[in-house]
Amino acid sequence: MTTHPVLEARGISKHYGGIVALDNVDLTLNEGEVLAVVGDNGAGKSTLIKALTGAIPRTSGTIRFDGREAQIDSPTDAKAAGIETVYQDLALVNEIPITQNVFLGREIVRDDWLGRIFGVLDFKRMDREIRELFAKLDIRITDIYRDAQAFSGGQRQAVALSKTVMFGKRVAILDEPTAALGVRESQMAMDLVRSLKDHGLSVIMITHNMQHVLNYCDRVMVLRLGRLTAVRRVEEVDGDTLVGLITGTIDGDAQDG
Amino acid sequence: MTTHPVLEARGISKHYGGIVALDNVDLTLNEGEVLAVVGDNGAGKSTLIKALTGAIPRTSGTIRFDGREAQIDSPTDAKAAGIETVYQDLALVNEIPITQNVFLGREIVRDDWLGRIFGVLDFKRMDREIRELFAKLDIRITDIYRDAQAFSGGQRQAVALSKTVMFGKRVAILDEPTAALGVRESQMAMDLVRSLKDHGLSVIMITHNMQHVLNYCDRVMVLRLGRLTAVRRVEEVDGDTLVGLITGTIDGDAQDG
Amino acid sequence: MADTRNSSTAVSNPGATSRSLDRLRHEFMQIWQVLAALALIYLVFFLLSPPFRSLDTLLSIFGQAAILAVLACGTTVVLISGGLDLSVGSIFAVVGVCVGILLAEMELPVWLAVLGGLGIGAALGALNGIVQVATGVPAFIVTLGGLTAYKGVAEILASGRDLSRFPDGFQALGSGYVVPMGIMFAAALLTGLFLTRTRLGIRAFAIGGNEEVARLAGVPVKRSRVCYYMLGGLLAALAAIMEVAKLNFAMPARGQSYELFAIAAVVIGGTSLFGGRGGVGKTLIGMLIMQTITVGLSYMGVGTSYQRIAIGIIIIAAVYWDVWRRSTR
Amino acid sequence: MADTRNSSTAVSNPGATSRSLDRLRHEFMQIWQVLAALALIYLVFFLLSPPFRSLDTLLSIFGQAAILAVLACGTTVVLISGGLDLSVGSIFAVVGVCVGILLAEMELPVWLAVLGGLGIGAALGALNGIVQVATGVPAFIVTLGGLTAYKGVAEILASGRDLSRFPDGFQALGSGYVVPMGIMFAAALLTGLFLTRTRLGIRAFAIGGNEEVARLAGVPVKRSRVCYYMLGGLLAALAAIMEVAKLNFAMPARGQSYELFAIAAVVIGGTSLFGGRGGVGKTLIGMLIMQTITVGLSYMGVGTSYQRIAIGIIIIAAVYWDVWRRSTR
Amino acid sequence: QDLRIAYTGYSTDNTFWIGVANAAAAEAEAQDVEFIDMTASSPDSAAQRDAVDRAIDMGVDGIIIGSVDNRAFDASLEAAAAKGIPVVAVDTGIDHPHVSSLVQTDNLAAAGIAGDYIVDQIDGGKVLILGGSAGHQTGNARRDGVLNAAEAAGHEVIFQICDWQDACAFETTTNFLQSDPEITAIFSAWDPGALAAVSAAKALGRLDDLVIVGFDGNPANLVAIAEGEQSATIKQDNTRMGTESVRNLLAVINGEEAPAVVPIDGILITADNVAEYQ
Ligand SMILES: Nc1ncnc2c1ncn2[C@@H]1O[C@H](COP(=O)(O)OP(=O)(O)OP(=O)(O)O)[C@@H](O)[C@H]1O
Ligand SMILES: Nc1ncnc2c1ncn2[C@@H]1O[C@H](COP(=O)(O)OP(=O)(O)OP(=O)(O)O)[C@@H](O)[C@H]1O
Ligand SMILES: [Mg+2]
Ligand SMILES: [Mg+2]
Repeated sequence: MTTHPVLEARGISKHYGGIVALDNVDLTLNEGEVLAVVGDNGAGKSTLIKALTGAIPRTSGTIRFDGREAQIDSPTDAKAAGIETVYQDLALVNEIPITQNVFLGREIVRDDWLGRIFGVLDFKRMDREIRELFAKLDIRITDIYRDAQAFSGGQRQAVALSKTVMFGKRVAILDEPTAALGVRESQMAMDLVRSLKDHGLSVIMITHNMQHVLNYCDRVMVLRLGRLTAVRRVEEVDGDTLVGLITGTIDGDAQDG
Repeated sequence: MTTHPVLEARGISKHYGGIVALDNVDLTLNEGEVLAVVGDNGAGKSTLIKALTGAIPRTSGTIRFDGREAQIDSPTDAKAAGIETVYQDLALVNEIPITQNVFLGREIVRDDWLGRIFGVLDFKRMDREIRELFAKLDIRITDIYRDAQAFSGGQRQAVALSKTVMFGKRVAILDEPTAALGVRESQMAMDLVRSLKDHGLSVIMITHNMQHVLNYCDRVMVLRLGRLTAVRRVEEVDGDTLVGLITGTIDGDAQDG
Repeated sequence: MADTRNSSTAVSNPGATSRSLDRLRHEFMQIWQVLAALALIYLVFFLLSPPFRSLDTLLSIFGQAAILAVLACGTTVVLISGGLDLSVGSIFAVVGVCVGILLAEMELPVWLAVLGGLGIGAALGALNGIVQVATGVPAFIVTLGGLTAYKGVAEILASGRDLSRFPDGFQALGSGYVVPMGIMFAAALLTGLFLTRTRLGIRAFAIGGNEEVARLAGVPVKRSRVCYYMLGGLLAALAAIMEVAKLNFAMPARGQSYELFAIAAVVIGGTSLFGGRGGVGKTLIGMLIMQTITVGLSYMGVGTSYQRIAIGIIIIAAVYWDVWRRSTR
Repeated sequence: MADTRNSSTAVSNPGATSRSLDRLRHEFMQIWQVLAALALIYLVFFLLSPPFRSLDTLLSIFGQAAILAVLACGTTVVLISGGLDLSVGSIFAVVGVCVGILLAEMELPVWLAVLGGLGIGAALGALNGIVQVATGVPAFIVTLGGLTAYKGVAEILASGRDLSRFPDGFQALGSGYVVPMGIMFAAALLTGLFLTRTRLGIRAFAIGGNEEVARLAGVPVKRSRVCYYMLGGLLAALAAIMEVAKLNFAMPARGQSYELFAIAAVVIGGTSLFGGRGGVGKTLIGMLIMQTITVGLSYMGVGTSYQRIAIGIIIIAAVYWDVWRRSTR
Repeated sequence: QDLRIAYTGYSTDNTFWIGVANAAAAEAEAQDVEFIDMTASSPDSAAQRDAVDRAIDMGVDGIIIGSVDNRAFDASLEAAAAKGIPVVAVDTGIDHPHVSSLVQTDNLAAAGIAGDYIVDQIDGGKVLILGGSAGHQTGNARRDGVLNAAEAAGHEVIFQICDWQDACAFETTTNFLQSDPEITAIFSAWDPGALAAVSAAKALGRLDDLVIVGFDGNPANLVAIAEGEQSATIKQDNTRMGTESVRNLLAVINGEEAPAVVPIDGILITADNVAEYQ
């Protein structure tokens, strides 16, 4: 594992009217690492990754990708840069089939005039790619034409995570991938997260589960009331320290810049 | 702690069309205990408590309360019996103030003809009772006229739990009271759960958090694919055993009847 | 006058008196901006058009707004509870014809005819609600069906009848400015008190906000919903009675598109289309805004076609203003 | 013909051919029940009314349904994408008058006038969409404003003009059964292919299902939404052109309440009012059901008022059937 | 003298009434008085009643009412009388002492002419009447004129409400022509409806054996009559209606004598005399 940074964010702030949801936060994601983001409810974790990926406009802050200044102002920009995100509660559209969910926003059109002029889709190719992907990731969903809502929470999360493998060339960002999942589904999901690394991705993961931080992540950053309060290598902390940092009973003066 | 049962459910089943969400489940809640219900996503936990409290019609099954046959066919019946429930994701109405949320469905009308004939409300009394309740439970919310959505997840859960103290004469049922809560908020919520016992309530709590089961509960029942697979005293199990029971790698042949 | 939302500046001193005051102040804070818009619009016409400056004009704005305002009070309740009634225009037509029959053909005393009309309106409104809660069909569809079917009923009832020339005592209900204005304010005040001070009323906000939470909390959602639709029908009937009294004849083609005007007034006032929020005070002001613009433009000699364009733009602009205001604070 | 929902009996053998077949079979499964209802209704009138039994009658049902069916295809797309356009009736009126002016007053060649009309309809539809995405005002309000404002525009444009007597080539677009039926099937087929086979089309389901998820997935939600409204306006314009051609004169009072009939047909067919689900094939059948009932009843000498009552009940019953079907499987 | 008069006609979406309003406006301009047209865009008696009240509030010098329904104005006319604002009626009389003059077109009588013409043209069969909105005064009078004549002559009459909607006229005509071969004549209470009936009959190839009569005398219908598609229409001289009503009102304002009633009879226009009116 190198320490070459893939994604560097500096001075990210987000104000909602008078509310400061995020206050001058720095973030560094190194090549091939899994970075955990933890913090209380409302600490600004989701806001941070939304601001990073252009899902919401930043009030201030700059982003560097692969060492160069990057203009990431919309989800499309982020995807173009190779950053794939699974947002909290906003991963799949219930009403449409798994196939269309996976390719949503990046449907493959036919390689002829029909595709070029009218955007006629190449269903064959999309279906094939999905089957290959699911086979590679050992996701056991055969009925890929069923609507997303027909699947269990674990299966849905697996599908969402598979998108990061399919499209995330460089970075996968996951907002609470195991929230509301049962013990076994959580296990499955975290195994997938681990395998993202094997597929060459750097990962940012938000979680409330300290066990997952300690078992699956390389570094952890702690947000509190919209500010970055600490960044630690996972080897340096234990669960109690993390909880202390999160709740503020322990002062953590590390900055990630 | 006595072992006198407050609530006994026998042979509860719930079918959705062809889907068997709940298959012949027995449940016994003893006076003054905290009973955990655990299981994978879709195991039927929420369905079980909804069937218990009349929120959904049961396909079959009987319920005894305080040793007598009880007719609990609607949330109102359950409340009348002294059973107060906090449903998963369905605890508060975002659009209305905390005051109205707490008394929703049980508003206090004025003690005069206006109240009796037109249902004119006694705001004074409701406000006073809420302030007393929050003081008693050490919930620090002063602006009780603000809409529920203005509050954090932890505060909202605290308000929802406070309803069980205010109205739950006998039994409190909680569906994942700490899901999506941060570490500190979870702590606060679980402390409230513990204090329910001090207020003389018996508690049924659904959770995915094995730590909470082991630290806060007296007994635990495990559901799997809609069936009851095991009931254990918490002293008899550890986390790994529970996970084994939940995922089915360990067979648990206990019936709770 | 009636709004249960409280602003975010919270009280720190508990106690009942301060609560009531606080509540009033917040309600006023909610309303004052819409009120300011109304005042501004009035002022513009006041400056532009000399004949607009008379007291009679001001009174006539109120008088002409009265009928639709009464109807819109009912719409407000239904929308707050998360419902929608597209059929109130047709209920309006049925009630108008029925009251005409009761008065002109059956020659019932005025009070009995009025009661009869109100009862029919309430019954038709309740029917909308009952069909919805019993079948689970969405409000849009049930009341679209009602819109069509009730219109047919009104036509059948009226066919071959000349329903006109009603007793003076009845005509008084719709004549001049005083009585219609009085009825309008009374209806708004009572509806406002209902929504803010009674059990059934405040539950409308909860049901509109999240029906399932309300049900699980023990609120008899279905029964309550039927009541709100019934109230909507009752107020539509009252409006119909006022119009029949004003015109002194009844015919089934009345009330067309009134549901849309009522909804427009409600949303211009700032009540949410999606339930859980709003109040009748705002609706009253919304209706007065629409009426002031209509009257003002016609005083300035602007034709009705151009008025339509203006009203269309105002509807969108008013809601945009509301959306924008919420997004920036 | 156009429905992306797949039934829950999933395929086990992957591969493209089986997928297409499977897809077709599922689409048919979705449609057959509505089709059966249509057949049943047709049969009832066939048995009850001797003159109903002719081929001409059958053709004229199609011919009469054609105009509203074309309009309803656009409504289907807009509803699937989670939108709502109450103003299509008024767009219909504006386009009718404009085409009348282009033909009768400016004496443009037919193809140019038709293109002009389609362009105006598409522009007005797009305007509805643009105002929505730019302001964030809900569709109900924006298109209620459009309903009012565009009506005013149609009246102003038509005022003082005699718009009639169009060239034969133009009249052919609305005359007889063959051409209107042809246009109807072509419009439905193309819309169906758009919805099921193109990128922009299938995205309508995603946007209607969950707009925020679609946005975060990189779908240009605003731009797409404008396209759906534009298509809705375009098809409304096509319908208006067909009606002007059929009647051979243009008037601004056309198209009133057509939006409601179109919505009724869409939901009778089984498309969701709340977005994310549906298809134009169903809409076509829904419109044919309404038309068969109207024609059948008038063949049996049932008056317009009673027809209204019947249609109102059918609308509710059709959706109830759909609700009931879903709840029991 | 700086006079302002208000005018409220039937509606602005009706060719016939646009003609009345234009003629009245022209006459007012000729006489150098300000003319305020307060007509609502569609026939709406409540809107018209409001418009009259508004004119009274504005303190105009006189009001012309071409009523959607003449029963709506009692209270307004009391107010006008109290303020001394003269009111004249056009088209339909208003039964109130304050209405000092009427330029009258009797819809019932005029439709009677149409009815007699139809009876004269057909020898047997049924008459289909396409009506306006249910309970509408003008529409009902026109219906009754034809209905009375046809029934007196022993014809069966079918009446269908069409809400003044042209598309409805087309569809209704189609359906009845197909389901009932005995229909020999169609009367539409408004001229565009007659045009729609013509289009429908043409589409079915039944135009030649049908008598189609409209009402109003719109230019497009006159063309249709000249070409032998539509059989007849009833024209009421809308230009004269507008001009005379303004003249009468100004006379009353100036304290001069105005005729109590100026009758304007319906004129039957057929292929024979259509050229005179085009
Ligand atoms: N659209 C918005 N308007 C106003 N405030 C907002 C908005 N979205 C988020 N906030 C505020 O920003 C703060 C941070 O919210 P955020 O969702 O990022 O928290 P989080 O750390 O993800 O919490 P959780 O663990 O509950 O997901 C909160 O105080 C929240 O109320
Ligand atoms: N309304 C419904 N219609 C059909 N099936 C349903 C319905 N509600 C629940 N189910 C099914 O019943 C089963 C049990 O669901 P339930 O919500 O009780 O699970 P749970 O144990 O609470 O899961 P979680 O931990 O995710 O909350 C699931 O398979 C679910 O798909
Ligand atoms: Mg979050
Ligand atoms: Mg659950």
